[in-house]
Amino acid sequence: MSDVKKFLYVNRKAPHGTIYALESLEVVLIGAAFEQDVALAFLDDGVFQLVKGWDTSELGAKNFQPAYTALGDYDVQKVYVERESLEERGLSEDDLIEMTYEDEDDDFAEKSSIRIVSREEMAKIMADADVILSF
Amino acid sequence: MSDVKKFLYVNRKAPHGTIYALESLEVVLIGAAFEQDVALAFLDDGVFQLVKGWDTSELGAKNFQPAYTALGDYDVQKVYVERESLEERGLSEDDLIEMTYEDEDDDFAEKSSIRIVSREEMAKIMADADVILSF
Amino acid sequence: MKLGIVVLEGPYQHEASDTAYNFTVAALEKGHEVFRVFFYHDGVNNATRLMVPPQDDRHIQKRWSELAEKHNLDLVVCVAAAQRRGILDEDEMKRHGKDANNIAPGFRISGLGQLIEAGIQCDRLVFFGD
Amino acid sequence: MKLGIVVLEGPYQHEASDTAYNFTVAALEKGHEVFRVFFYHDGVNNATRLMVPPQDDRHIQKRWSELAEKHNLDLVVCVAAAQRRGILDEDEMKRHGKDANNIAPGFRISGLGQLIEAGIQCDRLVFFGD
Amino acid sequence: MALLHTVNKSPYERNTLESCLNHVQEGDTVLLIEDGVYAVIKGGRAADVLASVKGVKIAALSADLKARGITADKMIDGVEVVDYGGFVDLVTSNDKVQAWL
Amino acid sequence: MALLHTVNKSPYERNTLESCLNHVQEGDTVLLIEDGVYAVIKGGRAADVLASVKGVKIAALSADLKARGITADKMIDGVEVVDYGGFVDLVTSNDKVQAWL
Repeated sequence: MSDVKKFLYVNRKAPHGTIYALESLEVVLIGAAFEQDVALAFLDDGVFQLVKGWDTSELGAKNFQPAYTALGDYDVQKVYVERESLEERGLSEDDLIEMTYEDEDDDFAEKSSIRIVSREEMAKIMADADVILSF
Repeated sequence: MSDVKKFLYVNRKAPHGTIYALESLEVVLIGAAFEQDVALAFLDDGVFQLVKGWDTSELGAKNFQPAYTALGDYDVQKVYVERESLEERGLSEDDLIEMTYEDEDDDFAEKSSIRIVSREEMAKIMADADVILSF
Repeated sequence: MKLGIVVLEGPYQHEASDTAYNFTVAALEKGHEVFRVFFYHDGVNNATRLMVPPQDDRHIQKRWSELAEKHNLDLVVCVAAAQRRGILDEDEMKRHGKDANNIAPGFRISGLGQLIEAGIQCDRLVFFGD
Repeated sequence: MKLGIVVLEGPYQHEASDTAYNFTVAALEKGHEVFRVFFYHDGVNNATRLMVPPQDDRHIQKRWSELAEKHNLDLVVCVAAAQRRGILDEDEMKRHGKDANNIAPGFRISGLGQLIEAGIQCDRLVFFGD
Repeated sequence: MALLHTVNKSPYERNTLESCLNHVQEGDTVLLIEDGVYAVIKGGRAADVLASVKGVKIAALSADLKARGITADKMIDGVEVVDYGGFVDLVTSNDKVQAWL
Repeated sequence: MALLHTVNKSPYERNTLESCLNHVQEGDTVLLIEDGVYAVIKGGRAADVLASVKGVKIAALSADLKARGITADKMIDGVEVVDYGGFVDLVTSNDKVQAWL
């Protein structure tokens, strides 16, 4: 049981409308301390979680977008975003926040964590995980 | 304010999956005592609320279907069910429970409360209400 | 105008509770009368005084209680929905032999008739839910 | 097998809470080990001992508590989610200066690490939510 | 007897907006709130549906647009942006409200 | 690495079943629970979608079918009805579970 497991967080819900996005993110932040192999998947309305430029002041709720950006500091390096989900919603990678990590194996070069994948690749990513946390 | 208002209860959700159907029904039962003009609308997944033959024993929850049948005793006489919603779901009027009331103006003859209406008619029923209670 | 407001979802889980609050504030600012805010389904969970949200986030119960105090609002929690979900005032606590209650200041527990009455009395009834 | 179960919705409002319970009972009957049931999001509301459902309906908290006692189950309520929603045990009550608590027997409040640990330790993790 | 319809669900997750638009009448107003505001994003599938509606006013709540990063340049034309006060005005200027929950 | 997919939403209200079916792989199992069981009704639009899936086992939870009055004669062919014990068996016989919430 000391082996490293592949944890995949599957995010399919829009932010703000329900707490699923925020409380899923809180699991990722805590989970980062456990030295497992962590990946995040964003598909369906989950891709809205990464759209940049949130301003929640008029809504009166907490703006938790900075926490996504900070995921790189928690050593989260794999963020899979489904292309078909973006396209259906009129979005492209340019609409998304920047998410980066420092690559230890490449002189700590700052690299993007976001990987746009096809629906077919997303299915394989799910199939390849050891544990799926579904939000 | 002593005038009678037209209350329309709009039911769009499937039973059991959430409590919306059950707690909406509880409002109708209480509301019946207030001598207003009451009508119920079932459209979208709300039509599943009227599908007969529920057996909730294996699920372990209360079977509240008898309360729909009892609505006639509470003087609820107008139950509008949208035809298009039924058809999309593979349902017809034969799949629904019987809902009846006694017509005071016709020697207390027992009549069906269920009126299958088109989407267009449903829109007019909404437009014609004074107060809409949306569940 | 006289407005009635219905909240069907609980705090933090759904935005409905926020929208209802922001709408109520705006209606009061516009000079309308808010006849009643009726909490039903999981909406009753807005009324617990035991919630302790993170300090950098809104306190959903407190802001309802404070709004009620400021504007003398009638915040009504449906008794049947509240019992199911464990929202009790002192009377309900005693009646059901429970050892604690959790209702917040400014909220009162009453029956579904209060919702129907709002429908009869108000010029507009606005629902917020899932 | 060793199973972990996650409940993300509250009692009565969503069927998720019923499905999780029925699944847990069936898993135990099949001889599997239920390593932990983790209550998160509105799932924490399953843990209040103040609920008083109608007598002809199921008592969702009681049946979890009884199942826990019978099978020595570990029912864990996420502390952050519980604070937001007003689910407190005696320690939490004191720590936040509240005057009441509402947690039911058999449930304990702990951190999100308990969910990750379940993911690491269990052969299968099953989510129930909205 | 004009109706205000509120839609609070993402059109990419639920059939709510579609069902609402199937039941609106000329002169009605549809107000997008909460996740319902995602329907206004230019180039999105739901925007085509919205754009095809005739004789109905479409509005969206500014607080929800801003919270989701949907700025004016990302929106289709023809949507009126209102704040909570504008939401209140829509409630009072229409005869009643149907919430498409 | 076979996956058990659980779908608990009505296919007439949400895109959940559709999204799930877009991500299943051969050898996977889709278990319909809660309002997800409405997909099996013969003559319904969602049933066509279900029937078109190949190489994937479709199951539905008996407790949820019964609670909703969906008897065997109302169901499309090819759906395996399981009880909660069968649900447990599907969890243990597949390598992991993805809940399409």
